Amino acid sequence: MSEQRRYKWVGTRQNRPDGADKVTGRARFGADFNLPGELVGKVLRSPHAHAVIKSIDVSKAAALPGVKAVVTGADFPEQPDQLLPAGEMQVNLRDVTRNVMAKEKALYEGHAIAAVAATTAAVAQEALSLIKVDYEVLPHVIDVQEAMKDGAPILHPHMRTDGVKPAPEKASNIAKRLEFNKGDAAAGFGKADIVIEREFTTQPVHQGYIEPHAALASAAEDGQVQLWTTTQGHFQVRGFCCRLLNLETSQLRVTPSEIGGGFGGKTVVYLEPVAIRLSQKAGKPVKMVMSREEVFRASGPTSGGWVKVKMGAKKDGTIVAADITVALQAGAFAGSPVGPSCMCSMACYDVENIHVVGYDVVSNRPKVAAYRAPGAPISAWAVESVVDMVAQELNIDPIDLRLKNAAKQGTKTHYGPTFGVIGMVETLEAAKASPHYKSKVKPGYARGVAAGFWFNVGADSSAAAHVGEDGSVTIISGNPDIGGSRASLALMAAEELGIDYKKVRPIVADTASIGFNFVTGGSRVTFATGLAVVNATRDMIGQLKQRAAKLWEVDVDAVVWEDGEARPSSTNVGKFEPLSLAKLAASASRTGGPINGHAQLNAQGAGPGFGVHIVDLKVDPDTGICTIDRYTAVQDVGTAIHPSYVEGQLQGGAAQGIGWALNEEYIYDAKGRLLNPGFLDYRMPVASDLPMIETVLVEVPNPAHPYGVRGVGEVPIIPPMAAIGSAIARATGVRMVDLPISPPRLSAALDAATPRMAAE
Amino acid sequence: MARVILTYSFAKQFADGQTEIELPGRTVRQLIRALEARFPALEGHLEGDIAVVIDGVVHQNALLEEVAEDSEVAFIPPIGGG
Amino acid sequence: MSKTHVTTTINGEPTEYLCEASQSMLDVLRDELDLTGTKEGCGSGDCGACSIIVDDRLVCACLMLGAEAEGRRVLTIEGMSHGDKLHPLQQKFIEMAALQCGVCTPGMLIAAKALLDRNPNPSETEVRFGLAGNLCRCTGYDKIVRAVLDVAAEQRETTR
Amino acid sequence: MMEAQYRAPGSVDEAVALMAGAGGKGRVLAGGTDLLVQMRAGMVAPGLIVDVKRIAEMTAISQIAGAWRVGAAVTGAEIHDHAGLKKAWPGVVEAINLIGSKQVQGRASAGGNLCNASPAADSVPALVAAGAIATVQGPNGRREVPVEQIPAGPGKTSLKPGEIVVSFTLPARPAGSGDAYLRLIPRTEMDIAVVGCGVNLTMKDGTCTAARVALGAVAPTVLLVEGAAKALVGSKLDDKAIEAAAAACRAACKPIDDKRGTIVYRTKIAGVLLKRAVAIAAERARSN
Repeated sequence: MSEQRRYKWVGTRQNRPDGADKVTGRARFGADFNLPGELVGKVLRSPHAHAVIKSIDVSKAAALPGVKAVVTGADFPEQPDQLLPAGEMQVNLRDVTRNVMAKEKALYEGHAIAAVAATTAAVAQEALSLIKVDYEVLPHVIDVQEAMKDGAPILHPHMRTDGVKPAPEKASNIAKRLEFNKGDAAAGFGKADIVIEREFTTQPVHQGYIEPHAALASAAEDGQVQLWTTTQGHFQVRGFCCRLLNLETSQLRVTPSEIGGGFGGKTVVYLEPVAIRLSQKAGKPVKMVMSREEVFRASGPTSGGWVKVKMGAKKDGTIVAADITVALQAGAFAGSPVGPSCMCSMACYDVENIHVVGYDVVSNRPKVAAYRAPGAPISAWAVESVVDMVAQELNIDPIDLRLKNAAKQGTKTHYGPTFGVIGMVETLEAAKASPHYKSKVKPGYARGVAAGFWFNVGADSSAAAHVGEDGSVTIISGNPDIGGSRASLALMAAEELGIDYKKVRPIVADTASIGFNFVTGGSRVTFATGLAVVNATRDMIGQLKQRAAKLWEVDVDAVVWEDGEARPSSTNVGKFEPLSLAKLAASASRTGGPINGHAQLNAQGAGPGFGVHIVDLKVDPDTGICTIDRYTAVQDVGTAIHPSYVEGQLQGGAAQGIGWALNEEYIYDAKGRLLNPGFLDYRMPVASDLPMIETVLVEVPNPAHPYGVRGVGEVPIIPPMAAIGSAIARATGVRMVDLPISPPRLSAALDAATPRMAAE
Repeated sequence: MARVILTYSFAKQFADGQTEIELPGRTVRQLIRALEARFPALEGHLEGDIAVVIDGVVHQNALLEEVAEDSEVAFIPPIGGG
Repeated sequence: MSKTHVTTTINGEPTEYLCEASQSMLDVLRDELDLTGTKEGCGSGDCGACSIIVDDRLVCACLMLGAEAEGRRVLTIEGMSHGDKLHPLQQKFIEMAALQCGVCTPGMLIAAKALLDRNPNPSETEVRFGLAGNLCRCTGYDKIVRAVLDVAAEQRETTR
Repeated sequence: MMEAQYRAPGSVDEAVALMAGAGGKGRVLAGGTDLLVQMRAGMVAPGLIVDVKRIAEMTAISQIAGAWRVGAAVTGAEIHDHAGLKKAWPGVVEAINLIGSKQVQGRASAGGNLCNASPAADSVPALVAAGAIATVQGPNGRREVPVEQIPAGPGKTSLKPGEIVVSFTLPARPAGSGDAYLRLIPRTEMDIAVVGCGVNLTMKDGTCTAARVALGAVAPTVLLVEGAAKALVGSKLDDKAIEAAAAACRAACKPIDDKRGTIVYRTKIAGVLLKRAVAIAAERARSN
């Protein structure tokens, strides 16, 4: 903590630059943009989980007065069946275009089939009802294990399981098989004193951002297109839309609105290409906003999964072997986060023998999208539960057991690389030393602990820094601010410049106003875009020093930048009054023109993060209701640039994990229709469900960043499920293996464990 | 010689099951070329949808990055994030 | 199509508008009056993003017809500050980082104001239940609850 | 597409006349917390919306000879703030106050909750346990109906075409009476009852002399469980009597498996809530 004071601004809790806009309703989110003469676009969605689209007759809808355009899958050009770069993403464009608008088949209930643009919402709605779709309903499959079975309804007749040698000839819903190995798991189990084996499941959960998807497109007759949309990455939106609609990137300018939450779910396109296509056909701007129901039915939740864990340990607590199988639902198209799920599963631990197999499985559900540490929470739910079972069985404190097996510098992971400097041990020790863990568990309550790991990412960022005529500074970058990144970027720029934070104004620029920026995702912005901002600011400082050198007629090496002004590097240089930013700005025109700085980079070296969560809860044995009394999230956060927003990431991630653990799930009927597409029955935590969420920020600076930044947003969603499951196991003696641990499910499990009560 | 590491299934599919291979190369691209020369089946599979970990540091897209004599270079599935 | 003519008071200003009988107050605010600070998160009263105060009662604008505002007093987020001075809750939300993405914030602030207007001395539990109708997916509510409790404490201090 | 009309009459007579004139296309708007959601979802498309919140009789709370009369359109928030009603019928007030969030409380009414005819409506088991009588007015004048006779099935009522629920009357009852309502929801707020249980007791010298028990969300309509009441009346609310009442509740359940709960769970919880609600009602009865 004392180290933090090295900085004047970094590590302080300043008001965010967009604060006033966001507390007064001024800030404009996706649905808040309008253009004169805009039309309302609406989507017709499949009522079937799986059906061949034999024909679509839009003639009546198109003839309805007020309808200006209708589009179907035929309006979107076919795309190659191969992975291609779109922006910086690798995607199968054949699948992306089909997810945006179905072609030959509807693959899930809610799949977009057609869309209309009309003068009013009511006309658009009526037009949808006039579109006649001739479906041939096919058998469907929802569950991941069912989808893997022989004889399951096949979603894609061309799909063969990748990663299997020899290549299979038969079509399968298993898109890919992955395998990781370290040592010899079978031999490892031979050395174990205890072996525990369990199967776990999770249900798909939605990111649950409060702001629905929204887009406003304006296509001009000359081919130029403007788009306003709520997204985690407007450059990604540009990339996808240009690919799907055969536009040049220079023809499409995308302006991001303020974004009302994303958590990974706003890194792909849904409405955007449709709004553009409708606008192109109608010759007018088209605005589209999803209803909450559409958000649930048609935008990506994360995978549900099935995980089998076998773990062996010696009496002293040494974990000697783990064998893990992970099967994740990808939704209707291949591409679940099964890779990271497999890799993260045992990443917290230094274990000699590890074998992990993963399956990427399609089924008749909406295509999954990223959600905070994609895939990791699912395998961690299983692995961390089993680690807790080992601790229980051996009567070892769960943090001590983890310390005994903790990954550290030099640990070779099961997926290949050897860890450099990491903070798992420090995080466990901080958890052990936390006021929460040191406190006694209240009578009637029980305590659970679990850990989590995420890689974090860097990737492409661009930034610019401009000095205004009065010496105030504008920082321009291209990442939508989803949780306070303007503040953290401005803090780093102010620190570099040595000027007041309030003199630095950070701006989120559109795709035409700054170079490429990868999505706001993977907790990369403060790290990677932060690095770009620091470099752009340093570039600008270099110029400021040059201007001072010119004015003083000295060599530029004789000028230093300190506390917001150019100073002679020593008395030998000569006696010069320091030149402030304001003074240098005032004379800029006479010393060489405007003073700007730029930087572009592919940031490498995002340091991995570890988290440990502690929960105290009680279970009402009569109802199966869990009440969380105390919760602490401990995490290795690198340097907390703005501690409040770092704490906020830990608290928000923990809350989402608590929802995942206790109540959130997609519920389907026998026909494959989603039964709970709303906030009433998709039960995200409300304020009265939660206690305060205490945080412990373990600051192990990341050497790859000038301020030691490490991504912090992913890790906190990983530990909550197993921490809660373990606390419940310790409270009741019943180990839950299926999420969510909803009251009916827990009650049934408790009753099954005590047959006498059930018989009553 | 850098130590190149492939995941188990990737190695089984394309590299005769070899997960650790000592190879000459001063950049990631040189290592990829050397790998492809030894395992022709690998061609085209190392420059697309893959992350590269050089001495414990994850690179989302790496091609020209320099690697040291004793570097460990692992090719792993790509990593996104929320 | 015959529209309903409504005369009402919004954020202290006498306001007139025409609306369709089935048009919600939320749609009137956003589409007819350009008061887009009030957000739509669900349209079914389950998220609280469209919270407004009508005649001193907290309601969801999506669950009220525009026509019902006749003769009422409506407060939206746009009317919460006074001139160039933010309401203490607005100021505290900024200072304590009680928002991340900010889309639930207008509704959350209106609900918090309604809570403190009726109960200047709420317990943490009362704040949590008072804001239970407002979903926030980013913050885990911790900093929001703390900000509201802080404002309440400060206001008690100043009125003492 | 037919665009709806909106009217806000000042009297019940006027409202009834408007409904009669709408030829079955009229819908009463009280709090609107169900109606607007249904309109948005396209489930209903009324030709006429009759807003009853400007009718004095439907928005007033009054006491007449020990009985309480509560207008059908009085909002939950107003009921919450009414100290007299809260003291007399804490269970009924709690039940009404459990309908939705603070925002919903600012609008929702017991009349709307009843007429929406959800088996899971929170206010209804409490009103049924209280022995509340609904005053209903229609084209053929006024009639008094016990609340339990109004729901006819999910989304259906026994109201005749054009009839409006005007108010509820909560009867006067002897000293030593108390009521309670409990529901089970997975979260702590913002949920629909998985099971609801209303209990209304009168105690004299430690013995239960009168009881009414009602259950919600365990059958197509809210149930008045007479077997449970019988088990309690005449007892000292000992464990045996309460267990017998809980067993009667479980036996009365005819629930379904759905996204909110299972048959097994709902049946079990009906017994659990009965026990807990009896304990609260008895405590209130003793201190009254």
